Amino acid sequence: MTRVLAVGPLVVAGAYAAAVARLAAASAAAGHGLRGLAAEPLRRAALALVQQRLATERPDAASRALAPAVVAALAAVGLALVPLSRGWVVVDAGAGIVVWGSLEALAIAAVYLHGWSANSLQPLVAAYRFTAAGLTLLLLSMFVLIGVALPAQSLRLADVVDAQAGLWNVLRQPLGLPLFLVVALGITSWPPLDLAGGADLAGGTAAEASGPGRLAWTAARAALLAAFAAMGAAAFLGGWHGPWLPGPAWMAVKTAALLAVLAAAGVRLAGLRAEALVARGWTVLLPLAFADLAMAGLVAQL
Amino acid sequence: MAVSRPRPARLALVRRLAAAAPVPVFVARGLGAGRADAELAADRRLHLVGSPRQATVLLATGRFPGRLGDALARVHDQLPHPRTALWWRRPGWAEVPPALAGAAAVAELAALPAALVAAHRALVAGGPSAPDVGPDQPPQPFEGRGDHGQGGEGMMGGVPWGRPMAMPGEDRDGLALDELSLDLGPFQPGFPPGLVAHLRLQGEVVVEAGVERAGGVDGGPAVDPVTERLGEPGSPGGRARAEARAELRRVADLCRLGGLGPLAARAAAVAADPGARAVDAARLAAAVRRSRLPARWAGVGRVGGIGAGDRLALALARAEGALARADGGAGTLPPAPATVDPDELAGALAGLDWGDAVVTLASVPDPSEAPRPAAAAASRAP
Amino acid sequence: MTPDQAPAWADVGFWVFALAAVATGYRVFRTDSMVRSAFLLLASFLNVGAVVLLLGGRYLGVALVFMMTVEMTVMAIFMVAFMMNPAGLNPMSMVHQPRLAVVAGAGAFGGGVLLALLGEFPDRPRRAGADVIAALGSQLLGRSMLVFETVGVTLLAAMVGAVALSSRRSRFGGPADEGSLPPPLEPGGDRYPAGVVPEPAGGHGGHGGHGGHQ
Amino acid sequence: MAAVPDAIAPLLAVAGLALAGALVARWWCLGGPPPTWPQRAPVLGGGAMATHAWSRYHARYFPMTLVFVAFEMEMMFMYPWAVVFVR
Repeated sequence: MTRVLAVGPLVVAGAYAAAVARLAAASAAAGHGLRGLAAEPLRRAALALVQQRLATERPDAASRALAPAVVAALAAVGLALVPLSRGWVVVDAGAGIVVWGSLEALAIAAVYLHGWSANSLQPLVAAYRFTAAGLTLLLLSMFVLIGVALPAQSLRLADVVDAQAGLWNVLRQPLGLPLFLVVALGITSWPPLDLAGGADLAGGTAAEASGPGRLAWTAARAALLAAFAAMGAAAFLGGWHGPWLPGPAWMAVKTAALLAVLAAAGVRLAGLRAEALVARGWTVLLPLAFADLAMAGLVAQL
Repeated sequence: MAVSRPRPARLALVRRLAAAAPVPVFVARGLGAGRADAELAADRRLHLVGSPRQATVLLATGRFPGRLGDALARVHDQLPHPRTALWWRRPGWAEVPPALAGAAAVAELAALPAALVAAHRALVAGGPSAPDVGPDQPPQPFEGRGDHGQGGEGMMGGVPWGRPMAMPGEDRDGLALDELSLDLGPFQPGFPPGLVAHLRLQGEVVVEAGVERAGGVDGGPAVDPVTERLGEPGSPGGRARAEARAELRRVADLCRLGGLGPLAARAAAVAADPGARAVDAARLAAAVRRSRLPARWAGVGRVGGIGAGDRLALALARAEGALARADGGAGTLPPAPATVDPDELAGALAGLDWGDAVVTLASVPDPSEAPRPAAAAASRAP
Repeated sequence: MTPDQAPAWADVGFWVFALAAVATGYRVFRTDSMVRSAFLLLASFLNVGAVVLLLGGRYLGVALVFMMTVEMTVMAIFMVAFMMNPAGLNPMSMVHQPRLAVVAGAGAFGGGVLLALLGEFPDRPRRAGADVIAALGSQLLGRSMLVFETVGVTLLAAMVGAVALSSRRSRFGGPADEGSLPPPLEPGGDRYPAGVVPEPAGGHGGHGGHGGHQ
Repeated sequence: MAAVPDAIAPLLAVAGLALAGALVARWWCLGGPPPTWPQRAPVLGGGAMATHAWSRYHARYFPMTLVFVAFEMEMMFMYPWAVVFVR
C-alpha cells in the first residue's frame, strides 16, 4: 500500500522534471540564461490557478473534466509499472508490456475526447489529426516493445530489466530507442510532434482550455512524458543497472537524460505535419520497427 | 462593472508566484503597426500565447476601424478573468474601438514590455478585471423553444443552444459529410494585420476560400515605428535596417507558427537590436535551416511561384543582405517577393488542409507590413 | 489466485466492476452523443477487462482493454462521420427496432444464463505460479499453429479488402462509385439521406439536407 | 522462470486512486465565476462561425484506421509469441 501511495509523488516529480527540461531547453535555444528556471513551472501553475476556468457554449462537460484526469491516471499507472530498482516496482504485472500498450491506446482515446469535448473547430481538428498519428505510432510501439520482450522471454518489465544485466537493449536493438522516443513525443503530443497542440490551431485541443483546466492538461501530459522516459530507460538503457550508484539513482539519471533529449528535440526541430507523419509512419518507420523486431529475434536466438 | 473575485489569505503565496510568471499576452494586430509586436518574443518576461484563453493581457496594436473593432471585441471577451487590455496607440488616432474604451495606452514599442508586466502584476494582485464588451446573450435566442426546449427541431433543425447545425456539402471524396463555414482571423497568430479568411471546410480540408482585408486594403503603416525609432528616416542605412527588421519580424512570426518558439525569440532579438550585424542574421538562418522548418514547408502554399518554405528562407536572406548594407557593406539583397492578389491567394487555398492554409496565409507578403519612410507615411496619417 | 482462495476484496471488486460494466453498457443507449456512446461502451469494456483480470485472465484482461480502446476510438470516428446529429445536440433515440432488440437481447441473456447454469465447465484449477502467457504462446506456436495462421491470413484478407472497398479509385482509374446512388430512405420513396442529391442537376450543391429520418 | 506475483490489486488501486485524485483536484480548484455568453464563443482568432463545430466530420483517414485495426489484432498474437520465441 505504501508503494501505491508513493506513485503520487512520482507523478508530481515526473511532471515537474518534464516541465523544467522543456523550459531549460527552450531557454538555451533562445539564447537566454538558465537562471530562475527551477521555480518557473510553479509560477506558471500558480498563474493558471488564479485564472478563470472558461467553457464553450455547449461543451461535453463530462468529457472535458475526464480527459486530463484520465491522462494523469495513465501517467500514474505508467510510472507504477516501471521497476525503479531491484525488486522495487509498484505494479509488477506479468503482462507489463501489454499494460503499457493499453495505456498508450487509452491516451489516444483521452486526447480525442479532450479535443471533441470543447465543441469548437480548432480543438476538433487537432483531435482528428492527433488520432491519425497516434494510431500509427501505437503500431510502432507494439513492434518495438515486443522486441525488448524477446531477449527477456517475458512481458514483465522487471524481467526485461534483468535481461539487460550484461548488455543493454540500446546496443542489442539500436533502432528500438529512437523509435520509442518518437512514439513518446507523438503519444504525449509533446513538441516537435505536438499534433494535438499545433501552433496553427491556437493550441489545438487545448485552444479553449484556460486556467486550471489548461494546467491539468499540460501537467498530465508532462507526467505522461516522464513515464515514457522512465519506460525508455527501463526497456532500453538497462533500467536500474549500473556501477557505483544505487539503482534508483541510475533510473533517475537515465530518465532525466531521456527527458533532456526529448526536450532538446522539441526546441530545435520543426515537427512533421500529421499527414506526413502518418505517411512516413507507415512507409518508413513501420518497416524500420519491423527490422528492429527481426534483428531483436536474431540476436536473441544467438 | 468590474468582476471581483474572493481573495482568501491562503492564496497570497499563489498570487505572489503568479505575479512573477511570464506575462501571457495575446496580440490583436490592428492596422498601422505591421508585425512589430513579434519583437516582444525576445523578452523573457513575456509569453506570447496562441489563444486568448491563455492570456491575462490583450495587447491591441494599431487602429481597428470597422469590422476589426467587432473582431477585437470578440477576442477581448474570450480572455478569462482577471484580464485587461493594453493599446499600442499612436498620438492622433482619434477612433477608439469599444473594446479599448478603458484600456491604458502606450505609444512606444520600447515601453511595451514594462507596461505589459505592470498591467499583469496589478491584475494578479487583485486589480479590476475588464468587463465584457458584448451583451451576455447567446448567439441566437433558443431557451424554451423547439422540441425539447433546447432550441432545436427534429434531428438537425432549429438552433440548439443558440446555433444551427452544419449541413452536408459536396466534397472531392464523394462523401457528402457536413461542411463547416467560418471566418478565421484577423487575429489568428501569424496572420498579417487585418487579414480575414472565409473558409468552407470538409474535415480539415479547405473546399473553398475567400480572403478579405478587413479595414481596407490601404491599411499600411500610418506611422512607421521602425524608421521613427532609428532616427533619420531618409538615410540609406536606416532604410536598409528597417527592411531587415521587417523581414526578421516575419521570420519570428513564422518560426512561432512552425512551433519553434525559441527560434522566434532569437529572430525577435536580432530584429530588436539596433546594432545587429549581418552575421547575426546568418547565424539565425543557419539555426532555422537546421530545424528543417523551411524544408518541411517547401511545397506548402505555392502562390506567386514560391512556397512558404522558400518565403521563410528568402526573408532570412533578405534580412542578412539588408543588415550588410546597413553597415555599409555590399550585401546582396534578393528582390522582395511580390504581394499577392487576394483572389489568387484564395484560389491557392482550396484543397489545402488547415495547417497548410494557415501557413500560406501567414507567409504571403502583405502590403500592410512593408516598411515605409516616416515622411511618406505621415502624409497618409488620418 | 485461484477462485477458491480469492480474497474478499476480489469478490467485492468483481461485483463492483460487473455492475459498473452493466451500468455503463446501459448508458450507451441512453445518451444522445455518438462519441459519448462509443466511450461509454469503452468504459463498459474496461470494467469487463477488470473483471477478467480478477478472474485470473492476466493476458486476456489486458488485451481486452488494449483492443477495445483502439476499436472504440476508431468506432467513434466512424460514427461521428456517418451519423446525423453526431453530438446529439437535438435529443434523439439511440435505439433502432426496439422490439426486435428487446427480444434478441432477452434471448441472448437467457441463453447465456442457461449456459452458465447447465453447461459443464472443465474444473482444472491453474497451478499457483503457472505462467499463463508462456503457455498461451507455446499453444499458439505449437498445437494451435493452425489457428494462428488462419487468423493471420484472414486478417491479411481483411486488410486488403478494407483498402479495396474504401479506396475510391476503381480498377480502371475512375471513381469507384461512378453512377451509383444510395437507396432512398423508404423503399420506392423519393427521400434520400441528407446530402445526397438524386439528380446531378440539383444545382444547390447538396445544401438543405432533405430532413432525414426522425 | 520464477512465479510471477499477481499485480492486479496495485494496478487497479493506482489507476483508481489517480483518477479519483485528479477529479477531486479539479473540483477543488476554484476557477472563478461562471463564463458569460461572449466569453464562451469559440476561439477563431477574432473570427466567428455560424454553426456548431460538432458535425459529421470528414476524417479522411478511414482506410488507414481499418488497416490499423486488422494489423493491431494480428499484433495481439505476437505478445505471447514473443515470450516463447527464443525457447
